[in-house]
Amino acid sequence: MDFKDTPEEAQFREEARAWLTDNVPTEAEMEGLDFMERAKLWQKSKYEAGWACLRWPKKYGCKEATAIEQVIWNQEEAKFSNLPLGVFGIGQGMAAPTLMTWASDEVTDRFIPRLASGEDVWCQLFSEPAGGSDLAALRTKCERDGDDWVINGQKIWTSGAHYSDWGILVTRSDPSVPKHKGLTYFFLDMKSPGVEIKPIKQISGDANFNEVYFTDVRIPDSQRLGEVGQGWQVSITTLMNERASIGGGSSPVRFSSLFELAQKVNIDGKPAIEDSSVRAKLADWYCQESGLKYTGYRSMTALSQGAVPGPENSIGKLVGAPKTQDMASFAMDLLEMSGAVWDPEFAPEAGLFQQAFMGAPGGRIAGGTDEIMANIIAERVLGLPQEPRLDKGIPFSEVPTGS
Amino acid sequence: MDFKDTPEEAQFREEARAWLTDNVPTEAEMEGLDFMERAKLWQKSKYEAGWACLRWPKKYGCKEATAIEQVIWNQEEAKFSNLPLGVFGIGQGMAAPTLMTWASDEVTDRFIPRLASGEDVWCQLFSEPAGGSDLAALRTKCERDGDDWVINGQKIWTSGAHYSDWGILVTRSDPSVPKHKGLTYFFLDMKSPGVEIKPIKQISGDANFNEVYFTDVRIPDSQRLGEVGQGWQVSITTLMNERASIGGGSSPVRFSSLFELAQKVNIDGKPAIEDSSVRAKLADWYCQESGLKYTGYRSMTALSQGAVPGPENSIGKLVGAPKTQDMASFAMDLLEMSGAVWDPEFAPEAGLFQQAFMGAPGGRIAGGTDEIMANIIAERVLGLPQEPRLDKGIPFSEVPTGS
Amino acid sequence: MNFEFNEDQNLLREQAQGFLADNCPPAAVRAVLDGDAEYDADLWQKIVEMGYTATVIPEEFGGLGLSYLELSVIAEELGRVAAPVPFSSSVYLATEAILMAGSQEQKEAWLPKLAAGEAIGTFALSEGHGRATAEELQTSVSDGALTGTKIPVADGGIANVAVVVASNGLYLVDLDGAGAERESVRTLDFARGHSRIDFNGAPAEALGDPSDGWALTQKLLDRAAVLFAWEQVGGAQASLEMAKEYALGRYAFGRPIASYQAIKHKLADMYVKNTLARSNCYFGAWALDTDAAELPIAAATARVSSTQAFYYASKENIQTHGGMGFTWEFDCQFYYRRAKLLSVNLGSESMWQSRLITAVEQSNAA
Amino acid sequence: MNFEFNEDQNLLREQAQGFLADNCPPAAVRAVLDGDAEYDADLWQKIVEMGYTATVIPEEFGGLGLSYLELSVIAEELGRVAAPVPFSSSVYLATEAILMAGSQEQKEAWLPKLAAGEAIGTFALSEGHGRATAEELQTSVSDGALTGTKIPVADGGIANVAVVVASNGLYLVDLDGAGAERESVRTLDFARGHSRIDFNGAPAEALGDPSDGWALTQKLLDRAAVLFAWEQVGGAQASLEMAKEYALGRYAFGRPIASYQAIKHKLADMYVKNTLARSNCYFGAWALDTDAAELPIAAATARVSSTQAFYYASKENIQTHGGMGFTWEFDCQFYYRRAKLLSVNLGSESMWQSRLITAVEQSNAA
Repeated sequence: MDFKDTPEEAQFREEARAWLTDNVPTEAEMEGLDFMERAKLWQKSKYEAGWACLRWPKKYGCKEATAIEQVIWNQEEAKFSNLPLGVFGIGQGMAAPTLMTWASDEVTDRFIPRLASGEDVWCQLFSEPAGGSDLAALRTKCERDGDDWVINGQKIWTSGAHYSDWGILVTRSDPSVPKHKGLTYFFLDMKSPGVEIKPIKQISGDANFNEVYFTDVRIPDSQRLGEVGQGWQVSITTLMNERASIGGGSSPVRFSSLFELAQKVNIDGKPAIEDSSVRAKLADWYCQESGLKYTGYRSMTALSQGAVPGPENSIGKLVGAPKTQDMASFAMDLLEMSGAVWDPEFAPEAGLFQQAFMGAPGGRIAGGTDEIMANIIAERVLGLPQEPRLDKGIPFSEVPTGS
Repeated sequence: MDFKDTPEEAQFREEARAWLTDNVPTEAEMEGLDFMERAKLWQKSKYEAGWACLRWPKKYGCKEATAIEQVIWNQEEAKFSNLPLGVFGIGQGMAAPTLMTWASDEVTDRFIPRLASGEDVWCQLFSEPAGGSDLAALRTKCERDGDDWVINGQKIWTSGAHYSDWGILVTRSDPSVPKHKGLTYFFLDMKSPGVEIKPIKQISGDANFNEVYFTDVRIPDSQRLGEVGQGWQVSITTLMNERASIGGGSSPVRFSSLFELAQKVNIDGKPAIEDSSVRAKLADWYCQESGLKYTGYRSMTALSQGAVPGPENSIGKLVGAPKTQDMASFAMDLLEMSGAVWDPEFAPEAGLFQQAFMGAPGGRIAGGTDEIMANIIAERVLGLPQEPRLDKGIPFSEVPTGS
Repeated sequence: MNFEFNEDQNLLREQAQGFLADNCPPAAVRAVLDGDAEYDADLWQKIVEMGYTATVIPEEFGGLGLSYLELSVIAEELGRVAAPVPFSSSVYLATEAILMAGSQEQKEAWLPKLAAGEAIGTFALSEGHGRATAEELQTSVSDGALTGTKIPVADGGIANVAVVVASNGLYLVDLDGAGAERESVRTLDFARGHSRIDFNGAPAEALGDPSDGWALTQKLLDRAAVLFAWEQVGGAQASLEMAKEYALGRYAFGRPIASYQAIKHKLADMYVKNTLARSNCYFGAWALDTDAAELPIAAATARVSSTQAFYYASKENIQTHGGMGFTWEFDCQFYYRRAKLLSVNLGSESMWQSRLITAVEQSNAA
Repeated sequence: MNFEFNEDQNLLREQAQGFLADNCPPAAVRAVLDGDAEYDADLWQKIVEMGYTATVIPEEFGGLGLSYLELSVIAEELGRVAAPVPFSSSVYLATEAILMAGSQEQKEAWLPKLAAGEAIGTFALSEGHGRATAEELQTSVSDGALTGTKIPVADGGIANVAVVVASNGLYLVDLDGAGAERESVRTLDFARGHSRIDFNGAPAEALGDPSDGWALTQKLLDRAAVLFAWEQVGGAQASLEMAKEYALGRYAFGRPIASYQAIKHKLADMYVKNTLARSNCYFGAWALDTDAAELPIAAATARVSSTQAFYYASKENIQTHGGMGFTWEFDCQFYYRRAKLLSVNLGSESMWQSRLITAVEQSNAA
């Protein structure tokens, strides 16, 4: 048991690190570029050198690398803090595998290289206001009209809709059959007439998501993926490729930030870190963070040995999200009467704790609520049975909706 | 807002207190008597003076008192610590109201006065091994044979079965109809041939409950309560009369016991009570205890104003039972390496904490699990819907049982 | 046993609910949250007209001379609607301090104004991060002039008078007078203004004996804690009701999410915490009203359990709402922000846990 | 990244599982629980024959010279079956102390015996209630003779040699020699014997420099904590598996109770706590095996999370079993008793929380 790479992994890491050292642009080189321009510049540079989308087939100009090589690349790339990452995540992580599985060669030959090189940005149009955890309860309608389909409805929680070129979209083609059987899947040009995008303001003040409205939007039938009515199976391909998060993900508030805060503020005239109730709380959070970290190491070891990341990785979000909320809340308690003050010049770490507190409710919901994460562990890791399903086998239009 | 009795209540309390002071037997008067003899002696004494079963009708020799008068009596009686109470609880609290509602005058005239005077002890034969929280899933069979019914099956968790004269019993008369419709209710002589009683040893070492086996036990049809197939409705009468617990009930481990312990043992050379993590834990338990206490006061006020105690009183058990477990566990932690030692001459308070720790798992289950208590609050207090019921409307014999 | 509000008090509650439904709908809270105002001045004026600011002030000082039970009812109802007004600062703290420690002259000078809404009061203790102690306070008065900086001061931007805890006593300072400079600071509850106040020789009158300053402050905190706790319980209850309403109407997999045990037990937990907190608040109200020896215990108990209940209910209300819960558009945020604000405004949960055990120790020793 | 047990270690685990399934079925635990014996002597003899007691002892002292990873595997498997044997006392504590601080002579005298099961070892620190400090210890050695009382001493009734923490050093005492009187004390885990030992001038040999006694004790606690944690994780895992098995087979209202979210989420919580604890134990095993500077942090982290995981899993396993769970007849009790015993046997959760933060502080300062 050790923390070392295998010889092959070490060599790969060395190559990656060398290329990154030589090629990561300096701040000067990116001066004047906005976030999207920087992201595209960097993606293109990687693509041209063969370092983009490492695991994709060689025919698209990629390396066909292993899963652990991808992890190693990510680790090394993450060491350069000025790189604008994330913009291509949905396109490369979800849309591309779906296209590779379900689209014609013509489509993949056209789109996959553009996805790899960062020429196109994609978004995912699945969630709906009435859906939530029950994703397949979506209502956005598609109706056939000649060679086109006409789309009407509303999607929600669409990250990056406003800067995306293309989108993947699931719609309901037949409400008279059971929920999962009446769906049809498309990709569409986000600049199509009738697509309207509105940002959603969150309580944290951020607006990371959008609502997307469809009014008589036309999509050519050639942009359908899978058969009519087969949309759920296509969606499964997309969802299975939702990037398995290894380890705990990154939380804005960590043990170390609280530990430092507790050294700085006083309780009854002594540093809070000397107070044993503070120590007990910090110890528990340390144990959780450390447990997630080494769970991640174990997952990486499995990956290194060729395993596929499974539902057990839900643990990171299930533990991490409420922990962030409670830690942020506790940090504000340590500040006592000044805890609620969010002015960055007054609040410690420029308001990190207040910001994290306001962002945490979203963290416990977006990407699967705490409750859904617990269900996933119960059902898919422990093998416990599903809840009784009252919507099974009945026409979607007859499933109770409360409205 | 105050804690005072109304003038009527105060007068009643005064009368009760005066009678108790004059009539509670001294230890000397009870010397040589066993627990049951003491209980019967005291019950008879109360009955003869009209202080037994206060709320029952005058025709049975009782006072027809109000609910709040009953509470006042209980408070005053509880001040005499040497009184052997509890033996008659099931008979007077559950069997008697059921008889009064469902039995003939002949039966009530015969049994109710004996219940009030403590001549007869009753037990309740409802729970079964396969039942648990799903009480109506009981399987003990009754079959008609001439003027009798023949009972075969097994009951469990029967308190006091071994010293009871009579029992109330629910059985299944027809497994071919839905669960709640095929039950029939009886009372029976616990000395009937074919009744076998085995104590159940608990992990605490106590044996407060029994298994009761029925092998061809004969019950005359005259001891049936309600119609054949009406057993569930009769059971509801019994269950509605399960004594509504006002307030938190009594826990073997209270704030005060932990507070005293924390004054006595050291952490790093100083009394544990000076340690702020100990203080934080104790404060939370204090708040829970105090919250339960004053919730009880509010319930008593409602009672005093004529309200009927409702499902909101489940809060006492839901909060109290896990609290006892965690407090007992924490007390052992305060003792550190000696925490597990249960020898009464060495362990503080003669092993109270260890005993409470081993009794607590039963406290979280008997009389309704934590989960059932939470369901009761969710459904009956907050009005949230039941879970989907897969056993509704189908023959009992076809309900999946896993075996 | 008569441990309940009486008929008049219940009538007052009904009246307050009607009044606030009309005058403090969610849109009113949102207007302050979204805008630049430090409070809802119209609502405040109406609250004054209803006499709520005058509740416990004796008639001789222009008040209604009602009891703390009436004030508890109002506090709970204001908490239920997350009212964007300086009621806690002005009534639970400033008014209380003057009632508790003011001279006849001070009472005559300020109580009628506070009752009639001609003045808004506030309380200034914190001087920065961490748990304040008497020894660490930098603010001090010399020759009747106050010097030092207080931050944050709740409603400090709109208050006319402040009760200031200085290192050498408890003082009354006219904020409209000379020597008090205020600068607005933003908290996470945008519906309640807070300020930094720099005192540069502001004229200050001692409240009570200056050598009792810290002891008086502790007593004031106990008294205010009960009323804060009622406001917190009101917010916790509103959060539970919102969550319940939403869970009953929101369907997933063909049935209301309120029928899933994960949600049912979450709401049952809220109910349990809220009920225990409320019952502790009853005891707090009784102790406050009767000035009982149990007040320190009762106040801390009410405060700790209400703080915990409101935090839990406000965050799990958002969670029950799923995606909509963390949008700006929904009102769940009112309570989540307010829960945290109220919990630190009068000292943290762990400060009050510690006070509770201290109070138990003192009560045992007495 | 190679953060996993290797093939040989996995083979060892399989072998241990097979061996314990045959030789430590629930009936074996129950026999000790119900009877008067302090341990299962037959099982112990077989464990010795399997070489488990010899695992990390170097070959020169009659051991197998394997690593702490192998010992971790064995610890987890013993925990999984709640084995009624003095393995933790003899191997994690006594053997470890001699390996860590013993002279060549002491090693030669005791390690071969401990490896071959000719001697059982134990560790004696506690002298009564509360958290022991160096200053409070009454037991002391003078002129090579130990005087004082230790209570409780795990497996003290059957041990042949004790590592004793005295106020003036860490000592090795032959319990079969003169001056050590033992009296059995009952703990809540009837499957593990404990004793009070009165030392009246018992001959005692210093382990290491007596002036380092307390520091050596702390290091020993760190080393043992990792192995205790593995045993705890094994028990926690067994509790989860029992609960899952029962919930799948037990029906209520026409469906398995495992299909109710109240049960599903309870088991998911167990899984989460167990997984975090296990991952921390991996790090602990690595730190122990490499004698890394991180050991104090790794040990405390493993210990705190395993203690919490085992308490939770063992109590909620009973809860999942409903009425049957708290009967003597069912085996849930093995883990509930053992969880508490192991958690206090090496110092409480809160002691280890405190050690963890101290270790972080020391690591930051270094």
